Order: sequence, then structure tokens, then C-alpha cells
Amino acid sequence: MESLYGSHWILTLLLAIPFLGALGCLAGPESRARWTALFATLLALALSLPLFWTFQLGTAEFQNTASLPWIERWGIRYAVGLDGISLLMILLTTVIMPLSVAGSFSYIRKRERAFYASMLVLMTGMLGVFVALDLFLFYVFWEIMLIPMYFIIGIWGGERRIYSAVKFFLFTATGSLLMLVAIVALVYQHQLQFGVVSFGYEDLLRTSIAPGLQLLLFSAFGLAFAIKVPLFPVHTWLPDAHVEAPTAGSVVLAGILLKMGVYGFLRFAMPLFPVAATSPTVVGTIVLLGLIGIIYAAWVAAVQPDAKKLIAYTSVAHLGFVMVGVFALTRQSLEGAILQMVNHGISTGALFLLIGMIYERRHTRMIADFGGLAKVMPFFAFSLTVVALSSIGLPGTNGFVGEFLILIGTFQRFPVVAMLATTGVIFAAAYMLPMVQRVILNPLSRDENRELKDLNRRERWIVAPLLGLILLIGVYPQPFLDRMSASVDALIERVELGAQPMQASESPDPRLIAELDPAGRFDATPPSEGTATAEGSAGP
Amino acid sequence: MSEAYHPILPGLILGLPLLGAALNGIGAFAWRENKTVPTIVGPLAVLGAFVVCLLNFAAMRAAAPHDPSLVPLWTWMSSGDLEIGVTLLFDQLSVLMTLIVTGVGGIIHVYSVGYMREDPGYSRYFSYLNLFIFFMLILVLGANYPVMFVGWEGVGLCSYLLIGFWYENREFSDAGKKAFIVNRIGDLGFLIAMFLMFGVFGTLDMPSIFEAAPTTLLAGGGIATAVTLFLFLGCVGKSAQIPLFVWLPDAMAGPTPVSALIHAATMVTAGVYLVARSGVLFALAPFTQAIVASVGVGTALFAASIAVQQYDIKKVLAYSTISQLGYMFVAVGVGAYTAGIFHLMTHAFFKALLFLGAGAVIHAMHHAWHETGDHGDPNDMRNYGGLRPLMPITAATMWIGTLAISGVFPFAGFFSKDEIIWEAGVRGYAVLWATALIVALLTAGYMTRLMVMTFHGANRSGESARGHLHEVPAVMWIPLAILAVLSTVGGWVQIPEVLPLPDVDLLHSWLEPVFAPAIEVASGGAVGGAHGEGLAHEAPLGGGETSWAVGGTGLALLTVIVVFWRLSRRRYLPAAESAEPSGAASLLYHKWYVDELYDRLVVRPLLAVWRGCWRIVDDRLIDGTVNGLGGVARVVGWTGSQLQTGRVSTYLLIFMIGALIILGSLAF
Amino acid sequence: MSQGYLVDLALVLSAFLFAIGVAGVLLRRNAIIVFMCVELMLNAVNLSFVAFSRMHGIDGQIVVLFVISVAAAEAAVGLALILAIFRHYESVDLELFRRLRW
Amino acid sequence: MIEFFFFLFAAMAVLSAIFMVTQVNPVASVLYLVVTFFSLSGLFVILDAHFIAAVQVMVYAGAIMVLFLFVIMLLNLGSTELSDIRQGIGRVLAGSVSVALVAVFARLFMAGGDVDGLGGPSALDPLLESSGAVAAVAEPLFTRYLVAFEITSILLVVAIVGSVVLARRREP
Repeated sequence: MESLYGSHWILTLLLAIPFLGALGCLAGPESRARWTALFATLLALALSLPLFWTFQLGTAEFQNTASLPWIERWGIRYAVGLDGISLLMILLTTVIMPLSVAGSFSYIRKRERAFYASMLVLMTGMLGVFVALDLFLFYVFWEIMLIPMYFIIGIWGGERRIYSAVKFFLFTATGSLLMLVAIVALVYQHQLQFGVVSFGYEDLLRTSIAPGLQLLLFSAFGLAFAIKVPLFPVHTWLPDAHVEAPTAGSVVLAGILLKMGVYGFLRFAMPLFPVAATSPTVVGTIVLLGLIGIIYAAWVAAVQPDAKKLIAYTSVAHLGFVMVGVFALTRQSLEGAILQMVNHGISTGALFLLIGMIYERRHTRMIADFGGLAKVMPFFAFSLTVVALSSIGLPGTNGFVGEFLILIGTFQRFPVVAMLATTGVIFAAAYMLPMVQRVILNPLSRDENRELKDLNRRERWIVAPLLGLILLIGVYPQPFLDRMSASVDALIERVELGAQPMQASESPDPRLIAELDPAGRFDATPPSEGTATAEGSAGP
Repeated sequence: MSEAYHPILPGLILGLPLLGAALNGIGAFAWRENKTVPTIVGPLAVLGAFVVCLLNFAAMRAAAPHDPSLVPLWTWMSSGDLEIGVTLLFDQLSVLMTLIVTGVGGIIHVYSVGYMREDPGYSRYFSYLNLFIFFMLILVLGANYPVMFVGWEGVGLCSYLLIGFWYENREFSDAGKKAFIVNRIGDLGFLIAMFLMFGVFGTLDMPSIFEAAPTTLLAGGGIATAVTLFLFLGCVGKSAQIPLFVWLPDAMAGPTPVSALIHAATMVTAGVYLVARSGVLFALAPFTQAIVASVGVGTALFAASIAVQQYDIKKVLAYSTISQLGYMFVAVGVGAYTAGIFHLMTHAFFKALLFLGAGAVIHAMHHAWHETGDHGDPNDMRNYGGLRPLMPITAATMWIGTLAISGVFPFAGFFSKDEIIWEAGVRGYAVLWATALIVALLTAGYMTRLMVMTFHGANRSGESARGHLHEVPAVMWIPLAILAVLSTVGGWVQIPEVLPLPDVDLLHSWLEPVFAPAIEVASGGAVGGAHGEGLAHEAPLGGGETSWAVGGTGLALLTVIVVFWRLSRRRYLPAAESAEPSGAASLLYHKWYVDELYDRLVVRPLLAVWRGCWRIVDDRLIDGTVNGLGGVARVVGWTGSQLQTGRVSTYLLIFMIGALIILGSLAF
Repeated sequence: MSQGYLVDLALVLSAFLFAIGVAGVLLRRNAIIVFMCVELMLNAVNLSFVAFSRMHGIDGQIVVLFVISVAAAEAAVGLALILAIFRHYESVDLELFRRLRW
Repeated sequence: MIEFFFFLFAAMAVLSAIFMVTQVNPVASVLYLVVTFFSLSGLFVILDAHFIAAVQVMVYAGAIMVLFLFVIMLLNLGSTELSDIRQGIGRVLAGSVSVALVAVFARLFMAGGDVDGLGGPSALDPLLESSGAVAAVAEPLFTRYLVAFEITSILLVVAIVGSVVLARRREP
């Protein structure tokens, strides 16, 4: 096994397992699909867990890389690799997936084969997004994931599933198409400068792009990622999708899919376009939108009658924290943001699982239909309380560590923003506690609720690991922080260095350059040199 | 002197309550009916911790003066410059606090065995209570602000859980929620203060901050003021001061021992502890100091005024607690940190005593009514009266507590309260001094009223119930007795030298190493003495310490006697038969309508805005825009589809026009 | 035979015939007459093919042969369709045949 | 002489086409169309397409138009007196589109260059002289266009079957 984890093939194996599992689901009989899926996801988990320890600390280099030519004519390669950020995302995915598969056992009653196959394909897509080191490959995985999610919402969802699925699809597809254009433009820039076509991540990192064009490309990437995150004005697909999706769909959506937006910023949008990513306008806009998301989503969450919708809005608020942390670009805020992505995956995933469990019993998501469940479902009540506390960031749970790091880091750059964001802490209590109260506390006034059974063994086994992780990360997050620190350092350094020469130079209005020279050739070399040499060096 | 002090078994202090919480927590699921395990595990965990604390206290007394001892446990989070370890801090102040927490906590645990015995959630109750002790110990032992914050929010959580312990009562769970949310507003300040401190000092470790503060921060400067103001916001929330006090009276929804432990003796005093602990910072910010003292005295007066007209016995005690907390803030606000901690300690004794006594009465009333099948409010003092012969021990111990809180010599409250008032006076805060005096009289007044209504006069609980009223079992009255003793002798650790009594100076000298830096900063380094020097030796109205001490106790005693004499003749009606108070009394009875005011001015507008955000901004504006775009596409599509008439001739016409355009562009 | 300009005139004539066919299709509501107008348009095209074939070789005429045979097939199927529709609507008015939308 | 016949046939074709469009009675329209087809076949002869001319007469004027007549009579549409010609805007549109079409086509043909130059001697003359009218068409048809030719036969079969199926009276 030692050699496997030092090898190049572990990631490919990880990608292959769920895909093969999906085929297995489709090939096997209907009744065995769930077990096949569970087996595949557990196998992936078992394979990926050792990565946490074999991962080499202190280096920002990609590890376990593999690279094979795929479409040689266009410089597209199958290139995958792991760094501190993607490691955590991979583990989050492999932890969440078995749980959400197991959480669907009693929920999904029709077309089981198709459902579990969709889940597994989705998993391949998500893992692929997190390890892809080739922009084309990344885009392929990014889109692969969209399709099973669309079906999961659209086939196994609630009453308004079609509306929600289409909304989800349209929002995400709009963003990703723009991103595709930007990827092609980026590759074209690279070709202009180096004369080779390549979609390779590290090749493209070397491309230097005029500030004006950076802004454009960053916006295109950024829109795709912002929709996924989701940032404030483009978040409305999320509540609908969450509400209508089956439990597993919501869990994966909140737990993992949303992270891909932030991951996209960290991996692609920011390092590729450092000037744009640090320009005051962009940072100001995104931080402001994140801040609005934190406060506004908390407000909206507080008045939701539908438990799933409430949780959906809390996702917007939490991801607002993450975005603020990412763009504050300090060590603490970035590490906090990445940790908070993991935290949010765990606690929101757990919330959706728990709400799904009572939904299966009562077939309603309305908070008002419950009350006093603590009496009949004590374990459920205990779990919901712990998870809710994690979600509102109580110290000792994982939520606090993430939020604290984000806020303390952000405060050093944007004190006012951090102070306003901190009010989100109050609002978090203001939306989560009433929900908890109205579900598990208060009198057990409804007769339907009187006979409810507490969580069964399977459900307890689903919830328990999440509770364990909530407390573990709450009291001892250091191992997680250690794993990401080198990558975070490298990212900050790369973004700040990349931004420096451009900002320092007294270049004319970047927009003007972009207009006069859309190809950005003039800026290919430091602007201090003459235009002639710049043109010469940039010639094909 | 002997060798340096090393913390003894620090892990055990925290570990025992945590273990107890875990065991009882498992018990709440696994052996819900079993009452033996919680009975043993719950109190023992705390008392065990108390013993360890005592050992530490003894060791520290024996040891040489020293810097605070740090016990690093593990790295919590380390990111860039930010290094936060789970580290415990053992110094004179924190050890004293652990003694109070585990000592009073242990007594209350024992009492709870009797009080909660018949509750179905017995095991769960002890789990929460042990967890509370655990978090409270983290709060007082935390060596850096984030760890302290863990305890800070942790006790809030336990408070939330325990207030809403009888969760099936909607009001009770509402009260818990309110407590949590209001506390969170304060916590916001704590968090921001931490962010600021990290920005300024680059660390959140208390010893480093306190060491660096005098040189890093400008005395009276903006940063020092901001940091301390934000910290104080946290204290205002946790210690129920104006304007965030509203949660504490509601918190009385919890079981009475909880009110005694959390909402009187320990948790609510955390704010005072925080200010005292951060004395160096506060000393650098005179403006904040003034705010602290003003808020403290304002709250003291305000809450006392409400307490005068309450009929719920626990509400009276709750407002009394708020008022006494105000005193403590006056003390720490004027820089008399020792006096604040002193009052914190004595208050822990006598307020716990009073609450437990009230609990005994409620317990007895509850049982009596349970037997007779009557349904009255066992908390309403209008239903009591004349209980003294029926519950002699409770009555006696509660009288001790009343005299203690009223500041009658020689009970504990006299020494601590006298010191606060005196310190305020000699430091030149005439208004504070005068108000504190008035509040002291009010305190004596409302407490005597409570005692009269409960234990004296005619019994109003009804014929049948009276036969079932009897003294509480030993497991409950023994804690009362212990606390009564403590409420009596607790003040003797610090006797002013001016009084014609044996000169005892235990507390000041004990805490001196902790507060010396703060006092040094406050006096601008000019005065080296521990306390007192450089200050006036007269109260604002003239007169020395002795005369005011004697006068104070005399006034308090006089108030007690007058109020007793007046009220014991008054005939009260049982709650069910009495009318609403009118006039000024109504205003006080309704607590100055603060809750209603908050509801109208804050809660409802906020909810309206939130709903507006959802219904208008999200549903209409954003989704409206998105769906509007979809609608535009649909309209365009519909318009286009109108060309598809189903008539072949129309198609041909359009086709021909198209062909004409293409050919025409070729031809011309 | 060197009346080359006749070829050009034939093209112009075919344009005329084609335009008349178009006008007929647009003008008439009777399905059969519209069908006939289509045939007329086909013939107009045939005429231009023949004219071109005189300039460029025999292939144009081959195309015309194909057009004629396809037209024959079309006429057969088309008239059968009209028959079937007539049975349903008892009319050949195109205004009635509007089911083929959306 | 040839010009005379050309213009005669051309005039006949155009006039009868116009009549075909404007006649209310479908039978009259059919008959006018037949006249047009005959004129066209005459034009084909003038344009050296003798075989096509023959086929035109046989297939179009003979077979297809008879089919039309049959259908019209079968459906008993011959006696209709109600005009199915559109009024108003439809008429204007139809007229203007056709005029525009003629204009555009004319312009296109003129744009090809001088009118005379386009014509020139027939490219078919040598071929017709060597192999005659039928063989000239048959030779490429059965060699180069054989596949298309065979496919046409399939098309015809399909059309026959299709029309039989479509026109069959459904059993109730």
C-alpha cells in the first residue's frame, strides 16, 4: 500500500472506483444497486483516507500527480494532482458520499439503479474537479457533475422538482459556458506567448495577461464560480434546488458542490488572474457581496417556514463567510475559509440528513408541523442540537474554528467588514435556535408526532461520524490546518507577486490597452521595455 | 518561602466534570430510569474537582510568589502569526474562581439531588450541570481569550439548555432561546475585541497581552478604549447589564438550582471576572472605566426598582442579582478590582443561598399542591405567607442571606458592599457613591418584602395545601446551612483595618499579584501601593470609613426593620384574587415595559425587514429578475411562434421574402 | 442553331413562370390548385435547367428527368394526402388545415 | 422562324400560367396548366432537349395532370363557384412578392454580363449529332447517374405504396 500512496495512480483509481460502481449499479439488479453504491463509496473512502497521512506536509507542490496526453493536437492532457486544498476537498467528498448514499436507502424508492448510478457519476465528477490539473479536464468534470445532479433533483425531487432542476441547470450552465469561453481565451493567450497550445494548469499559470483582459477573464471564471458558491444576487437557485432535491441530493449539493465554486476561485480564478483578483474593485465587490450574503441570507433564513429552505439559506450565509475569507487573502482568513468549507460540508450535510430523516417519517418539511420531538426522538434531538450549534459556530465545534479564523484574518485587512460579518454570529443564533426549538422543543402538540420512532441503527451510524468530526475539528483542527498551510502560503505568495509588477508600473489605463491590444501582447513582457521588443518576443 | 507552585492535576479539574457530563449524558439515553448513577456521578464529579482546586489553592498559598503558571495542553489552532493553544492559566484569581465555581457548584449539585429527584430528565439534568461546571472552569482558567471564549459561550450553551430544561413548556424554551441570542449580542463584542487585540498585539495570550499593553497601547487612546468597550459589550450580555439584562429574569424558567448556580453565583459573574482579569486593559481606558461604572450603577438602581414590585419570588431574586452585578461593575469600573471579586464571592454565597431557599419553598409548595391537586403558581409570593413555622430551617437560613445581601454587619455582604461603596466614594465618584447607597437601601427593602411575604403574616396557600407543607429533606437543607455559614463568615476574609475588629487582609494580599499591574497602570505608575494610597480618605459627604461603615449597616438594618414592621401588617391576597398593580407600581410591576419596548422597537421591525428580504428582495426582486428574463424569452418565443400559423402559404411567403433578401443582396 | 440569346430569354421566362407559381401559392386557398402552382414552379426550374444544359452539357437534362420523376411521386403522394384530408374535413381549403403548429 | 415559335410558346406559357392561377374553377386551372406544359415542351424542343420535351408531354401533361383531374372530379370540386382567391393584403403581398422575384431574377441574369455573350452556340450540338437525342441522355443516366436513377425507382415504389396507403378508405 505504501507504494500506492506514493504513486501516480491513486487519484486515477479514486476517480475510477465510483465510475465503475455506477456501471455496476446499472448492470446489477434493482435491489442490489444500493449495496453496490455503498460499497463503491466506502471503498473510495477507505482508499482516500490514508492520503491524509501520506500527504507530505510543508510543500505546495502537487502530489500524486499523473499526466497523460489525451487530445494531443490541442495540448489537452489527463493531468491530476493533489495539494493541501484539494486533499481536504477530496476527503470531504469521500466522507460525505457514503453517508448520503446510506441516507437514501429508505428515501429512494423508485428507479434505484439510476439513482445510485447518478450519485456515483456525480462523485466521479466532483473528485475530478478537485484533482484536475488541466483546464479542459476540469471543465469536463465540472459539466459531468451537472448532469446527474440535474436528474437527481428532477426525478427524485419534491413537487416542484422540474422547476428547481431547470433553474439549477440554467444558472449553473450560464456560468460555466462563460467559463469555457474564458478558458479558450486563456489558452489562446498562452499560445500567442509560447507558441504551444496547452490546457495544462501549470503552463497556463505562466501566461502573463494584460490587466484589462485579466479582469474580463476573471469575471467570466468568477461568474461561474460565484453562481456555484453561491454569492448573493445569484443564490436563488440554491433554496429551490435544496428544497426539492432528495436528501442525498441536498447533502451533496450543500456539502460538496458549493465548495467547488470556492475551490474554483482558489485554484483557478485567483492564481491565473492575480491582478484582477487583487484589484480593489473586484475584491471590494466580492467581499461586499459575501458580506451581504452573510447578513441577508441569515435574515431570510430566520423567517423561513420550511426547514430545508432555512438550511439552504444558512448555506448562503456560511459560504458568504468563506468568500469574505478567501478574498481578504490573509493566512488566517484563507485557512479559515478552507476549513470552513469542510465544516460547512459536515454540519450542513448533517442538518440535511437529519431533516431528511424526519421528512421520511412525517413527509413534511414545514417547521410548524413538528415540535416536541425531543420527547419521542431523544437521539435525534441530541444530534440536531449538536449540529445546529456547529452551524452557528459555537466554540468547541468545528464551526467556530473556521469562522474565528476567517474573521480574525479578515479583520486585519477589512476591519469594518469583519465587524459587520461578526453580526452574522448573532443572526446565526437567531435563525437556528428558533428552528431547533420549534422542531424538537415545545409541547408535543401534534398527534402524528407522538408515535415517531427515534433514529434507527442505520441512521445513527450515518449521523455519528459527522458528530464525531464536528467535535474533533472543533477541539483539534490543527492537523487540518497543517495540511493546507503550505498550499495557502504558496497561493498568497503567487497572487501577491503576480499582482505586484502590474500594479507598480505606471501603465496607462488597462482598459485602453485591452481595447488597443486585445491579445495582450504588449504586456507580455514588463511594460518598461519598448513595444518593439515586446512584440518581437511575443511573435509566434 | 517554599519552592515555586506547579498546578496539581490540572487535567483532573476539567476532566472530572467533563467525565461526569459524558457519563450522565450517556445515562440520559442508556439508563434513563436509573437515578443512582447520576446521584453519585453528578455531585461527585464537581466535588472531586473542588478537592483538586483546594489542593491547588493550598499549594499556591504555600508557594513563593510567582508568575502565573501556564499549563499548555495542545495546540488548538495555529495559522501564520496566530498561535492559539489550549492553555490553562493558574494564578491567584483563577484558583479563587475555581474554588467558588466548584465549591458553590458542588453544594448546588448536592441540593439538586433532592430538588430534581423526581424529574424524568434527572440524568440529563446532571449532564448539563456538570457540563456547565466544565465550561465555567474553562472560562476562568483559560490562558488566552479564545479559550476563555470557549468557556464563555459554553456556559451560555448550558444556560440555554438548562433554562429550557423543561422544553415542553413553550415559554421556557423561548426563555432559553432569548438568553442565548441576547448573550450572542454580547459575544459579538468579545469576538471583535479579540480581533482588535490580535491586530494590535499579534497574540491573544493574556499574559503576553497584559505585559505588552502598557507599552503598546496609549493610555486613554482609541484602541485601548475600543478594545475594552467591545470586551465590556461581552460582559454586558453575559452579566445582564443595561441594555442586555432582559434575558436574566426570563432565565428563571430553569430549575431553581440552575438559577442559583448559573444565574446568580457563577456564570453571570463572568463579566465581572473578565473585566477584573483584563484590568490592565481597562486601566488604560478611563473612558471605558467610566462607562463600566455608570452602566453598573444604572443597572443596580434600575433592577432594584423593578425588584420592589415583583411577586414571583425568583423574579425578585433575578432582579436582585442584576442589581448586585451592577455593584460589581461599579467596583471594577472604578478600579477596585479586589472589591469587585470580593463581592462576586460573597454574592455567590448569599445569592446561591437565597435561590436555594426560594427553591426549597417552591419545592414545598409544588409538592403540597401536587398532593392536593390544586393548580396555583408555586413561584408567586402572594400564595405564600406564614411559612416560617412550617419550614424553620429554610426561613432561618434565608434570613441570614437577606441580612447578608442587605449589608448588615457582620454578614458577608456588609464587608464586600461596604468596600465597593467606600471605594467609589474615595475615588471621587460622588454620583456613583450616592446611587450605590440608595440601591443598598432598596436592596434591604425588597429583600425584607420577599421574606415577609414568604415566611411571615398569614398563610395564603389554602387550607388543604397547608397540611402538606413541610420542611425540605436534609439533602436540600444541609446545602442551605453550609451556604448560610459561608454567607456569614465569607466576608471576614477582608475586614477594613479601620474597624475595631481583628485586622484581616486575606483577599487583597492574595489577589495583589494579579491586580498590581492594573493598579500600577491606573495610577500612572506614580503610586506603588496596592490600594488606598493617594486616594481621599473621606466620603463625598465627609466622614471617614468607619463612620460610613457603621452608618451603612445601621441604615440597612433600619430599613429591614421598618419594612418588616410595615409589611407584616399588610394583608396580601393570593395571586388568583389580587388585582393588577396600578400607577407607578404598575410601571415597576411591568419592569418599565422594557421587554415590550424591545419587542416593538427591535424584534418586530427586524422580523418585518427579514420577511421583506425574503418575500420582496428574494422572491420578487432577484427571482423576479431571473424569472423575468425567462419571461422575456418566453414572450419573444411566443411572438416568434405566432409566425407559425399552420398556413403553408404564410410559410412560403416568409420563405420567399427571405429568399428575396438573400438573392437581392446578391443582385444589388 | 445559334440563337444564343434565346437561352437568356428562356431563363427570364422561367423566372416569370416561377413568380407566377409563387403568386399562385400565395393567392389560392384550394389545396389542389396550390399543388398545381407548385408543379408550375417545378417546371419553371426545369426550363432553366434545360436552358443551362444547352450551355454546359447534358447533365442539366438528367436533372430534369429526376425532377420529373420526383414530381410524379410527389403528385401521387400529395394527391393521396389531399384525398385523405378531404375525407376528414370535407374540404380542401388550406385555411382549415392548421393543425401543424407547435 | 425559331424566334417566332419561341416567343409564341413563351407567351402561351405565361398567359396560360396566369389564367391557371386566376381561374376559379379547378378544372379550368388544370386545363390551363396543361397548356403551359405543352408550351414548355415546345420550348424544350427549341432548346435542344428533345427527349425531355417528350417526357414532359407524356409524364406531366399526360399522366400527372390527368391524376389532378381525376382527383378534382373525385372530390367533386369542379362545379365550385366560390372563389378561393385571397382578397386584400394577401393579394397585394402575392403580387409584390412575385414582381420582386422577377425583378431580382432578371437582375441576376443581367448581372451575368452581356446578354448575347451568355448564349453562344449550343454545347450540345456535337453530342446530339453523334448519338442522337435519346442516347445523349441515356448514356450518362445509366453510367454516371446510375445510383441516383436506381434510388429514384425506390422512391417511386415508396410513393406508390404511400399513396395507396394514404388514399385507402379506412374501414370504420
